[in-house]
Amino acid sequence: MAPNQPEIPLQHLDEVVIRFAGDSGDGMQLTGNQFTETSALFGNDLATFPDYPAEIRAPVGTLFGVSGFQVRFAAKDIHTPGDRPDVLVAMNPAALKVNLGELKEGGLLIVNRGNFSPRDLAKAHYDHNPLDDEKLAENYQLVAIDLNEATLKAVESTGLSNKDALRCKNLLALGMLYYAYGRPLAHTEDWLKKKFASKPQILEANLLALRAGAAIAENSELFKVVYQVNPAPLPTGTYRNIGGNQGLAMGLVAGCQLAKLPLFYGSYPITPASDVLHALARYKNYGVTTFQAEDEIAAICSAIGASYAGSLGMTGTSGPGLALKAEALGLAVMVELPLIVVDVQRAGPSTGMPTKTEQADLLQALFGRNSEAPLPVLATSTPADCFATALEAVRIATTYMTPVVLLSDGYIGNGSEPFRVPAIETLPSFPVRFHTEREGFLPYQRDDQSLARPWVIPGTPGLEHRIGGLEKEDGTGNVSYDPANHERMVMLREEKVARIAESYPPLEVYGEQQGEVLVLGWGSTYGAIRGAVNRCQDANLSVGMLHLRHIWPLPKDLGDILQRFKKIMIPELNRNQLCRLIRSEYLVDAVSIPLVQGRPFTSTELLGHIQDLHA
Amino acid sequence: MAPNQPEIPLQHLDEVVIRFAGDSGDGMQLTGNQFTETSALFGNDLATFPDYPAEIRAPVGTLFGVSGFQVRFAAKDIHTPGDRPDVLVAMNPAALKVNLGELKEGGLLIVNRGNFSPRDLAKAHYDHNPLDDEKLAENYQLVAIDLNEATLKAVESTGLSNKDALRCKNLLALGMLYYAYGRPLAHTEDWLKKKFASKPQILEANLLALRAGAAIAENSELFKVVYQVNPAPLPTGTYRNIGGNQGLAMGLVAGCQLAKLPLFYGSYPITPASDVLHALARYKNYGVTTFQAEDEIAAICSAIGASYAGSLGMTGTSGPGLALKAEALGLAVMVELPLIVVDVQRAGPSTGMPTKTEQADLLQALFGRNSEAPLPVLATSTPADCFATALEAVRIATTYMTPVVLLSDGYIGNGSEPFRVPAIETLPSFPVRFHTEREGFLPYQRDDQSLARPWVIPGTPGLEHRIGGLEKEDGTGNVSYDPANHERMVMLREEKVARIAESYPPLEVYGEQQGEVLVLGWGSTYGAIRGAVNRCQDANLSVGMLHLRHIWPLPKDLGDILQRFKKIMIPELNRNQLCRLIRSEYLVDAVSIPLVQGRPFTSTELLGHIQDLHA
Amino acid sequence: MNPATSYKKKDFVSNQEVRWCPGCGDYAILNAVQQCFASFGVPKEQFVVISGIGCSSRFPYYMDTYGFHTIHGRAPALASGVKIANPDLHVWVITGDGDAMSIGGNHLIHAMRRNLNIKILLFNNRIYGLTKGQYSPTTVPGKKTSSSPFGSLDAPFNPITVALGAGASFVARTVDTQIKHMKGILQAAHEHKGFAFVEILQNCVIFNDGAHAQITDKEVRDARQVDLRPGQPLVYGKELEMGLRFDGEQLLPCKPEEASIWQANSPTGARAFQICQNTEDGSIPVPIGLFRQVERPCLEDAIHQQVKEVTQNLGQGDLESLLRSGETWDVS
Amino acid sequence: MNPATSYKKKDFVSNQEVRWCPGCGDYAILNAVQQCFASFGVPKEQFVVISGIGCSSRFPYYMDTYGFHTIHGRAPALASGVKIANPDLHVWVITGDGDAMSIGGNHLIHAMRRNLNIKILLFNNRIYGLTKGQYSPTTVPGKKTSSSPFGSLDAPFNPITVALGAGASFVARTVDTQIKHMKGILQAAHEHKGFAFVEILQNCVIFNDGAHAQITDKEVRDARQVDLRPGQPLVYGKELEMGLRFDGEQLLPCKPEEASIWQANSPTGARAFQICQNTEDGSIPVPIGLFRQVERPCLEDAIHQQVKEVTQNLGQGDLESLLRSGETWDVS
Ligand SMILES: Cc1ncc(C[n+]2csc(CCOP(=O)(O)OP(=O)(O)O)c2C)c(N)n1
Ligand SMILES: Cc1ncc(C[n+]2csc(CCOP(=O)(O)OP(=O)(O)O)c2C)c(N)n1
Ligand code: SF4
Ligand code: SF4
Ligand SMILES: [Mg+2]
Ligand SMILES: [Mg+2]
Repeated sequence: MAPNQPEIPLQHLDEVVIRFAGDSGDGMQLTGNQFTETSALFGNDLATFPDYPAEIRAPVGTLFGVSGFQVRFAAKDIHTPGDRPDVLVAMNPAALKVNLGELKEGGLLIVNRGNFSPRDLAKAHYDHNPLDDEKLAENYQLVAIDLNEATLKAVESTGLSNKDALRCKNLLALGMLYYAYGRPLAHTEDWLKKKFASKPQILEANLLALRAGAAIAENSELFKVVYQVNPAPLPTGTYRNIGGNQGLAMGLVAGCQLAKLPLFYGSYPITPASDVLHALARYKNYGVTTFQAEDEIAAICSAIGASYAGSLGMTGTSGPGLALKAEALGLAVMVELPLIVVDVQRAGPSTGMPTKTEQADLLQALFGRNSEAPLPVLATSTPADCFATALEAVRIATTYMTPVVLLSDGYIGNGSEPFRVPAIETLPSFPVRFHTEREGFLPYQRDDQSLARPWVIPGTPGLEHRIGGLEKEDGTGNVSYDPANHERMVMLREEKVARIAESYPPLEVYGEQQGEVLVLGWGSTYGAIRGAVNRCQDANLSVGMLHLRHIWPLPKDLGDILQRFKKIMIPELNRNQLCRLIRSEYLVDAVSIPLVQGRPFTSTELLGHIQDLHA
Repeated sequence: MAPNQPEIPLQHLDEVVIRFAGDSGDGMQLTGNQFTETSALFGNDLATFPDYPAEIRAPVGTLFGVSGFQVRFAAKDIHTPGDRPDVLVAMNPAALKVNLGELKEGGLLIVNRGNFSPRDLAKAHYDHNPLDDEKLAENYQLVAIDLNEATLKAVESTGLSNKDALRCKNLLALGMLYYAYGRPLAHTEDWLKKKFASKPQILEANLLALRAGAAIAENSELFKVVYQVNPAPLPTGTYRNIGGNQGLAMGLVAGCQLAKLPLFYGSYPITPASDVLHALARYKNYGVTTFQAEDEIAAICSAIGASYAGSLGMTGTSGPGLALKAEALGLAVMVELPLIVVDVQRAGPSTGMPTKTEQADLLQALFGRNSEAPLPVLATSTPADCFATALEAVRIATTYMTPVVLLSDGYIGNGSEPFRVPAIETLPSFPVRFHTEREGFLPYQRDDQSLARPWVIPGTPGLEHRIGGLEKEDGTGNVSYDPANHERMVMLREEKVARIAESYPPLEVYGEQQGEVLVLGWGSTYGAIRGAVNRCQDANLSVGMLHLRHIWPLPKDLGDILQRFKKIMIPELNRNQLCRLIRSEYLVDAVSIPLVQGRPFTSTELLGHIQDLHA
Repeated sequence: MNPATSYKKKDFVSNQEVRWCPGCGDYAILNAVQQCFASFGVPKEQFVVISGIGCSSRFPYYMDTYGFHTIHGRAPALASGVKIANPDLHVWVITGDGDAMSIGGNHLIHAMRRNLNIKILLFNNRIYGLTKGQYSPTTVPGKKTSSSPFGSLDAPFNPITVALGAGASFVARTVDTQIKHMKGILQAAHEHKGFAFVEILQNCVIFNDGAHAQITDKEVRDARQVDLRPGQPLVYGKELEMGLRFDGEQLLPCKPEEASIWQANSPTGARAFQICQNTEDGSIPVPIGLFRQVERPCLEDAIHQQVKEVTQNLGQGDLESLLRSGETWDVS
Repeated sequence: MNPATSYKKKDFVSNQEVRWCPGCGDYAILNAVQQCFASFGVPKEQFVVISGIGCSSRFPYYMDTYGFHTIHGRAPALASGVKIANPDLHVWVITGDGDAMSIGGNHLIHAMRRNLNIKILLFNNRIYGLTKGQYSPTTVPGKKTSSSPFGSLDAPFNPITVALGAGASFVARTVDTQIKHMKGILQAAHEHKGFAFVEILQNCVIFNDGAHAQITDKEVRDARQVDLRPGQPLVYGKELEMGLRFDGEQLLPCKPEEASIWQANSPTGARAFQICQNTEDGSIPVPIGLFRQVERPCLEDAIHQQVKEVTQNLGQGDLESLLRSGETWDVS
């Protein structure tokens, strides 16, 4: 950028993984997001993974107070935020200690030397200063500078207090990285201007720090090389960066627009699902009503009530909340009203590790209700996929008059990636028509095709009728204890759900279409599996990949595909839940690859498992 | 009994099934119970099945107000209350209409002609008097008498009002049946004397009616034959008749006596589980505390609290209530405290048919919690088996420091059969010792064998510590978000539950030990399967029967046994729940025989299915 | 709203056989509600009757309106969703002392504080009827029931103080057998704009017969009940020959002409809180009637108002604007 | 009970690092509770601290006593089981406004009516702290939070009226920064035989900073708070130069010598109900201190008494008598 940088060599890279790590007060999420957005505008493919501490704001400098944000940006199509980072930015000793182990050998290590006082070191339980350790500079490209001092100097002119001035140090670090990767400052400058429009002094300081970072990096030749990661050859179209929970909210809103229904979201906050509520609460001008209920039970009940009254009722939660909704979900099955229940899964059991990810609510979603209460279960697999999966949930709920469980997880919900904004014409259309015809009306008369019952909303003259959780007589919906009727109704409810599979598009296997190993996945393992399978292809291993959006009912063509491979491998962030289902449905000896560490698989791990299966 | 009955022939029978049916105010449950007890004292083997209406007391004479009680008594070992009755006592037109279809051809039909006025007929939706239909007397041994008139006459001397006098008509009917089956009146007379000790007039009337029934039957030669059903060759011992819910309560109390622990039962009433609460509430002098909580969640939480404080905490419910307990059950898994959760299942989904039976909560019990929260699941199979299964639940909960789900159902809970009272010496012993040793104490240090953690109760000096639902560090139990620790803990919890299987006695296959068909069952299908298998043996069909008490973890010898048979058949009162588990665990092509009609299988139905599999 | 037809009671009678025990107090309440609904001048398709589980909760089946028999304790939560989604509907919740005050207590108090325009009729028979007679949170201590064979030990709730404590804007009590009084209260509840809580003393002939007899029996009724009528003096007795007056924290018998004038809309409702507890020893009659009625904003109105304002400020959203929102870039 | 050792505060400090945000009001409460526990003269192994989920609910980890961090909203239910199973234990429940008044509202009010001898400290920061700042059932209307970006619309609960309505036998309020006052209230709660409900106004520096500042800030505190002390006049101000007196349903400013004498044990608690609502417009100070304290039987005592009586009447049961119960017959 600056003219006088002849001697710094420029290296082209395919992709880079940067992890920003610091105290939760250090603004690492913000820094990471800015880097992500700038790279997105630049045209890279991207994936991010924020890693918050469990505490809101832990005491400064402690190990449990470390907040991280990983971004992977690439000149190619990528699917995960990367396994181990190429670059680590560590704002204090605690951040260094927690993250150093994962930095690639020889990776770039930027450390804020200004925060390595004995007190800081003690808080991170270091008994010596790791920066004094020679091995650090041997093993990594160490850039240890005093960001505090640099920041104070840079913003001196604003007259801010030291405390406020130091708040800008993350922008200084960001500026350095922008320089290193040849990125313009403009996007972040614009963003700062908007954010601090009413606080000119703070704005000025932040701008100064950002620019100073770039300048320092350039002038002091901090980096031995600078890098270039070209734009990725993404399919043409308009893109935006999207977070999983945000994408889900947008998809739900879009779905209701397509169904021509008002959206009612009744929810009770819970990590990591709360952001769906927060996002929807901002969509009030899209016919969205949000209701923060007193608990999860009230949340789902209010949503059922809203669907009964003619909105599309939805509720969102995480695993413990889904458990609480079980009884009411059974009611929704019985009264056959549309309803969407979002579960952004987290690590359990019980309260578990709320800020960590897991995929272990699958069997709960399928079977966690009294008696036979079948319902469709969908799973989204990436932040960008949330939009389409949400649309599909709305389509199924309204077409089949059924509650739907939509599984996401913390990794998807908090992660982000570029999302190709669909053209409106390409979206499916499924407008809802309420039933108003008196002639021959029966509350439980079914559509021949879908077996859905009519959706009649209170206020419709002449169609007054009663529904409820007691077993109902086929057709009339009156209470019935007749044994044969009960069996008929149980089977009708089951059959209705089974028929949903008739509306799926054919499954698409990625990679080999038959052969040695099929990696069968669902949910957030998508990126890691895709990465591993790509690497297999490079290594000429025969591997196919199939990723399920529809977990229940299972796609009709799944059985055939399973037959085409010698071995089926199912990696899941649980102990074997999809695997259990597949084994019982198809009697294939699928191999479970479980991981329950509150973190996603790495592609490398999966590659190893695939190689083992080939051995 | 009376001397002058020479011309009535006496017929010996192996077994008889009688169904008493009348209005819910007609005292059919009482009549059935008295017949049962008298037969028990006589030495028959027995099984009963009461069938209440859903309403507390429906308007007199309506179809939905019919209350039934079926008793089967036999000179041989029996296991179900019988498929279709040999004898039907119908106290009014509604009772006739609801039950006639099931009476065996040529069966004895006793009808209270006195209740067949046009109004009575209309309430039962009869447009004619069925007693006028000649086919009735052709197809059945019809005994149609006016019990009302007979009763009024019999008790005239007591001066009771007509209304009160008519209340005795069930005893008159009972007296008739006692005569027909050569049973003494003494037991019922004694029982009446106790019950109406403070109401001499009512007592007198009841006694008169009872005796009049026997006398009328004898003198008017109502029956063309009288029958004798000899005592059954039961194993020697002391017996009592026991209802399932009562037996469960007794077993839980006995279990706590053996564990030397106070029993705390926190529960919220729900059909058909409430009787367990009622029974335990009477055991206050056995160290039993009952707590009627505000809901199911509070019930289980109070029980967890009680276990924490050193009682054995228990809670009982039915399916919808189990759904509500899911979240707290996960907490119990995490804090590894003993706890027993009884689920007396009923027909669902949702509110379903609360008074009807079903076995469809199996997968809910196994998987109805967020994340990986494994726990042992037991199932009781008959009223008498409840006692032993309850003991086993106490043993497992206290030995392994784990919540246990114990599945029963409405059919078992409300049914009754003779129970051989065990000798105290034959009962297992598993006294609990709380941990009090300070030296090296760690809250999550595990027993080498069972992997149980120590049970330390508050109040123990020097062992103060904290537990909770967040993931805990191995050993210390401190909160931990460490990935590797999480995985270790998930697997330790899983392994601890898996090890319970090492403490099971070997499985016993009934009938063929290998060959064509194995009927694999659990829970209340026991009697029907056993009956069907017995009939197969008579028919020389190769069939083995295996009935599981331990559903999770599955017994270690189960896999081998499954291999010994060509076909595995799994009859369940659900759509395929155990079958799903067996298929996924053992990859055997087990055939599901589902029934969801809110009623148990008949042996005849199962016989048909077994024959089909042989075909 | 359609021009309201003129209805008869029978227009609100459904075709389902009523299945309560003969003699149950629920019959009289059903009758009164059907009569009142016919008289409100509301098109019948606008009524939604929502219940939980219990004998009382079977109510919707017998009403020829829209009806929803939900799950135990959750009717107020479900009704909240209905009312928010469609504020035009007339939403009535039917519940029992177990359904509303035991398992459903939390939803009840939250609905009260939010002040949705919903009417709740709590049939208080002081027992669990449907599950065959266990004690409830309103059962008198000492009562022997199936779950308390040696006598119940729990202190009961006073449903009126609970409602007042939760901030209900309309709190009333009536009696199953006093149909005229009941209809007056139902009418007032209907007219109230906001959450209306009505406790109905109801007799369960099977499991708790006579639970309210000491105040509702014809013979004692006049002496043992005082009807709270806003703006009227606190007088009672066959000839209204007795009065009550507040004296600080005491409530004292007095001549009718000295009786305090009842106000249901004071700033704090402290006297309502007081009078419904002043009756324990039997010297003072038990209040029925209107404890409290104040106006405050209804949540569903505020919600829809906010939606309107936001829409005005930000413009009506559609698919186009949704998809174009946020920072985008093009790849070509 | 062992002879109580003499404890220091540090005896109640656990070895776990405290993980609240710097500046959080919870620190001061932790400090006060540790000091008080040390002073009660109760052997430390007899304390059980039970919480739900929330920032506040992390409390037990920091106390070197027996502790149980349960699930969201259920602490009172779990604590009830603990107390019934072992009445000797000193059971303290720590909860937040979300934990106690939102998801846990029902368990809270049932515990209050049952009057178990349990102490509940509700940290009211009028926000959901742990889940990052959504409005709670005590949030003031209009507040913009993550879940109410255009302003919250819900009417809040008044925790004091809820407690009074549910029949709590001890109801008090104190402030995180007023440690002396807090310790006095904690001491009174400890001494109370029965359920003690203590609302602690607590500041969440991150999501609702200054939520209570208009009454708790040093500068306004004297003028904006009145401390309810049983048997003492309702006076306030730096020099206690102002008073309050009840006049029917009104609460009026007056000279200190005319101030009403505060009673916390009146038959109905109507004045407590009144005074905690009389403050909306700011003309009257906000009450802290002891709203209510009355004696009534504790459920756990009644339960154990009944067990004793039944055992006396029926004899101590054992395996033998259990197995021999009912009508039996022999087959030989
Ligand atoms: C989740 C759940 N728990 C328990 C029950 C059982 N149950 C049904 S109604 C009821 C109580 C009924 O009492 P109340 O509300 O007073 O109604 P009433 O029958 O007296 O009119 C109970 C405990 C249930 N249906 N669902
Ligand atoms: C069943 C369940 N639902 C939701 C949550 C998420 N959650 C945890 S704490 C909390 C609210 C905390 O607010 P409060 O009780 O006021 O405590 P504070 O953090 O303010 O101290 C919520 C909604 C949860 N842990 N469990
Ligand atoms: S049990 Fe009681 S409340 Fe229920 S219908 Fe019968 S009389 Fe009415
Ligand atoms: S978020 Fe608020 S309540 Fe929670 S620890 Fe931080 S300051 Fe305290
Ligand atoms: Mg009731
Ligand atoms: Mg809070």
